[in-house]
Amino acid sequence: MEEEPLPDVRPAAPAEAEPSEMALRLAEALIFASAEPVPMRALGQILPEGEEVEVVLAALARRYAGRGVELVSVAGGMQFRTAPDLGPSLRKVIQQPRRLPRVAMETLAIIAYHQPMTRPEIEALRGTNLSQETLDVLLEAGLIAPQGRKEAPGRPTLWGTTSHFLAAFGLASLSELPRREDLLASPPTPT
Amino acid sequence: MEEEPLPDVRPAAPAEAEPSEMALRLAEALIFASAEPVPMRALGQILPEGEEVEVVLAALARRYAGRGVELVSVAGGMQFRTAPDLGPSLRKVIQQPRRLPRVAMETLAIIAYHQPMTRPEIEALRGTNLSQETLDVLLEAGLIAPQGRKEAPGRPTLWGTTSHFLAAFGLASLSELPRREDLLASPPTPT
Amino acid sequence: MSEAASSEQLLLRLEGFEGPLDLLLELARAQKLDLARISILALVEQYLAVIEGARAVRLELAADWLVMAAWLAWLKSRLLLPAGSPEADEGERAADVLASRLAVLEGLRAAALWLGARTLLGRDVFARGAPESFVEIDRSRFRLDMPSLLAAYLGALRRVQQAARYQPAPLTIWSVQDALGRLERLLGSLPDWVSLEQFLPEHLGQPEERRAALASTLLASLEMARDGVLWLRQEQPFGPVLVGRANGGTASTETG
Repeated sequence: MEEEPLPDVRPAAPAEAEPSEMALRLAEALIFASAEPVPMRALGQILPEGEEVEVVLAALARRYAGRGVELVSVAGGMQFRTAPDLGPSLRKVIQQPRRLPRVAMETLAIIAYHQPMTRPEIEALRGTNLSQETLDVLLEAGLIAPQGRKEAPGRPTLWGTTSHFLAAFGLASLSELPRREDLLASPPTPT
Repeated sequence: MEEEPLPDVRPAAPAEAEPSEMALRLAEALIFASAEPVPMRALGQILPEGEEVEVVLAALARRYAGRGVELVSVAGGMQFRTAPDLGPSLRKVIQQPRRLPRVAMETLAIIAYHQPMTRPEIEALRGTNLSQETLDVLLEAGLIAPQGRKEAPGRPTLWGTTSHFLAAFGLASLSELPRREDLLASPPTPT
Repeated sequence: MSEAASSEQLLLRLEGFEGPLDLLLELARAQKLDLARISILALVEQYLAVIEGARAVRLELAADWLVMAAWLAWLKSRLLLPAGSPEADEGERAADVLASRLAVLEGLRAAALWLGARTLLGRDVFARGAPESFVEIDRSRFRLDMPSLLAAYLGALRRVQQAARYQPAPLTIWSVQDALGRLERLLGSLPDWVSLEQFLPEHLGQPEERRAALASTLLASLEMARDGVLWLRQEQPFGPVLVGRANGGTASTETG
C-alpha cells in the first residue's frame, strides 16, 4: 500500500528550519486537547528548548492544509477547526416541529372548509375575535394566503389555503377533505 | 494548489480501493469535531456513496500514525486522542479530572464484572457498606448509571457501567475486560 | 517481623481498610501464599488479634467489624475441633466459603488495578477539548396532521353550537303592533261580544308564545278601548275578557 507517495508534492520548506517531529506532535496534541484557543506563550512553555513557536505552527498548519481539519489563529491563540467547505456535508439538521396553537389550527380548519372567506366571516363563524398574531402564524407557515378581495363594502381580503397546506396535510386536493356532513354524522341532538 | 494530481495513483485501485480524498476529509472532520467516540453508523451516513467505512478509517489511521493525535477504536466508535507518550507533558498544562480513590476503583471493577447489580449486592460482595460518596464519585464521573430496577422486593436500582466507562479506559467493549482468573494467574509478586 | 508487631501496624492502619474482608485479604496476602492455600485458622487468629488490640485502645469499630469478629470466633471454635465430627465439617465448609469470598475479592482488586493501569482518558490521553457540533435544531416547522385539523374544526363547530344553545330559542313574538292590526282588521266582522282570545293569531305552538300573544292582544285592546274604538267587559275576576265594538265603528274607518 502506498504511503505518502509523493514527497515532491509536500515542498520541504526551503530556508526555514524544519521543527523537530516531537515539537510538532506536542503542539498538535496540546491544541487538539485544549478547551480554549492555545496562546503562543502556552505553546512556548510546552515545546522543547530551542524550538521556535512560529516555525512549529507554520509546519503544523502546512500539515493540515487542505485536510478535513485546519489550524487557525483566532483571538487568544491557535485552534483546530473543521474545514469550512465541509460544514454543509456534516451539518445535521434536526427538525423539532412545534405544535400549531389551538386557535391557529381551528382558524386553519375553518378557512379550509369555508374558503375563500374574509376575516369578519371567520370571526362570525368562530364566534370570537381573530387575533392578528394567529393570522400571522398561518401566513408565515405558508398555510394560508390572500385570494383576492370580496366585492363588498371595504373590499375585505379573502383568505384561502395554499398548496403547501395540501402538501403539509398530505392532501391531493381540497376535495379530499372529509365532507362536513361526514364529520358531523352524529350531531349532538338538542333535546 | 494541486488537486488530485495523479489519476494513476488514486482511482483504478483494484479491490482494496484507496478512499477518495473527500471521504477521508469528511471522516476526519466528523471524528475530530467530536469529544465522544463517533459510531460507525454515523460515519457511514456522511460518507459519499460507495465509500467503505472500514477502508476510509484504515487510511485515516495510517495518516495519523505516529502523530501527536491518533485515531483509536473505542466504545464502539472512533475517536481521536492525543498520543499516550505525550501524556506526561500534556498533564502539566491540561486540567485533569480528580483521581478516583481506591474504593471507587474497586467498586467500579465490581460493577463492571457483575453488572447489572444492586447496591446491596455490591455491599455483600465487599463485605461492608458502600458509602454514598463513593457512588456519587462514580456517578459524577459518568462511569456508572442506573440500568433499570431489579424485580425483587423494594425494586432496588440496578447499576451498570456506561459507554463513557469504556471510552475512559480505552475499551472497545466490555468483552475486552480480562478474565479475573487470568489477572490472578500472575499474582502481584510480593517483594 | 513478629506476628504481634505486624498486628500492631495493622491496628494503626485499621481505618484505612475498607471493611473486615479488606483486612482479611491484606492478612492473607501477608501470609505470602496462594489464596487457595492460606491457613484460614491463622487468618482468623490474626483478625481476632487485631480486633482485640483495637478494643484495648478503645478504637471505635463499626458494627460489621464486630460481626465478622464474632463469626470468626465461631469459625475458629469449629476449626479447632477434631476432624470428622459434623461440627468440624461445618467449620471446614465455612472456611471454604470465606476463602472463596476472599478469592473473588482478590480477583476484583486485581481487576481494579488492571483498570487503573490502563491508558486513561483524561490522565494519559486526551480527547478533543473544544468539540464542534454540526447539529442544528430547526423548530420553525409545525407538526401538522389531519386528525388535529379535523379535531380543531369539530371543536370550533361544537363550541359555536354550544354558544348558540345558551341563547333563548327565537320565539314567535306576537307584538302589540301585530295585535293592534289584527284587532282592527277583525273588529268589523264582530257580531257581538266576543272573548279576547278569539283575536289571537292561529298557529301558536308554544304555550309561552300563546301567553305572550294574549298579553299583546290585551294591551292592544286596552289601547283601542282608551281611544274609544272598542269596549271591554269582564264579568268576574279572572273571567274571560269580552270585546265589543264601540258605537259608530270608527275603528274600521280609521284603519281604512
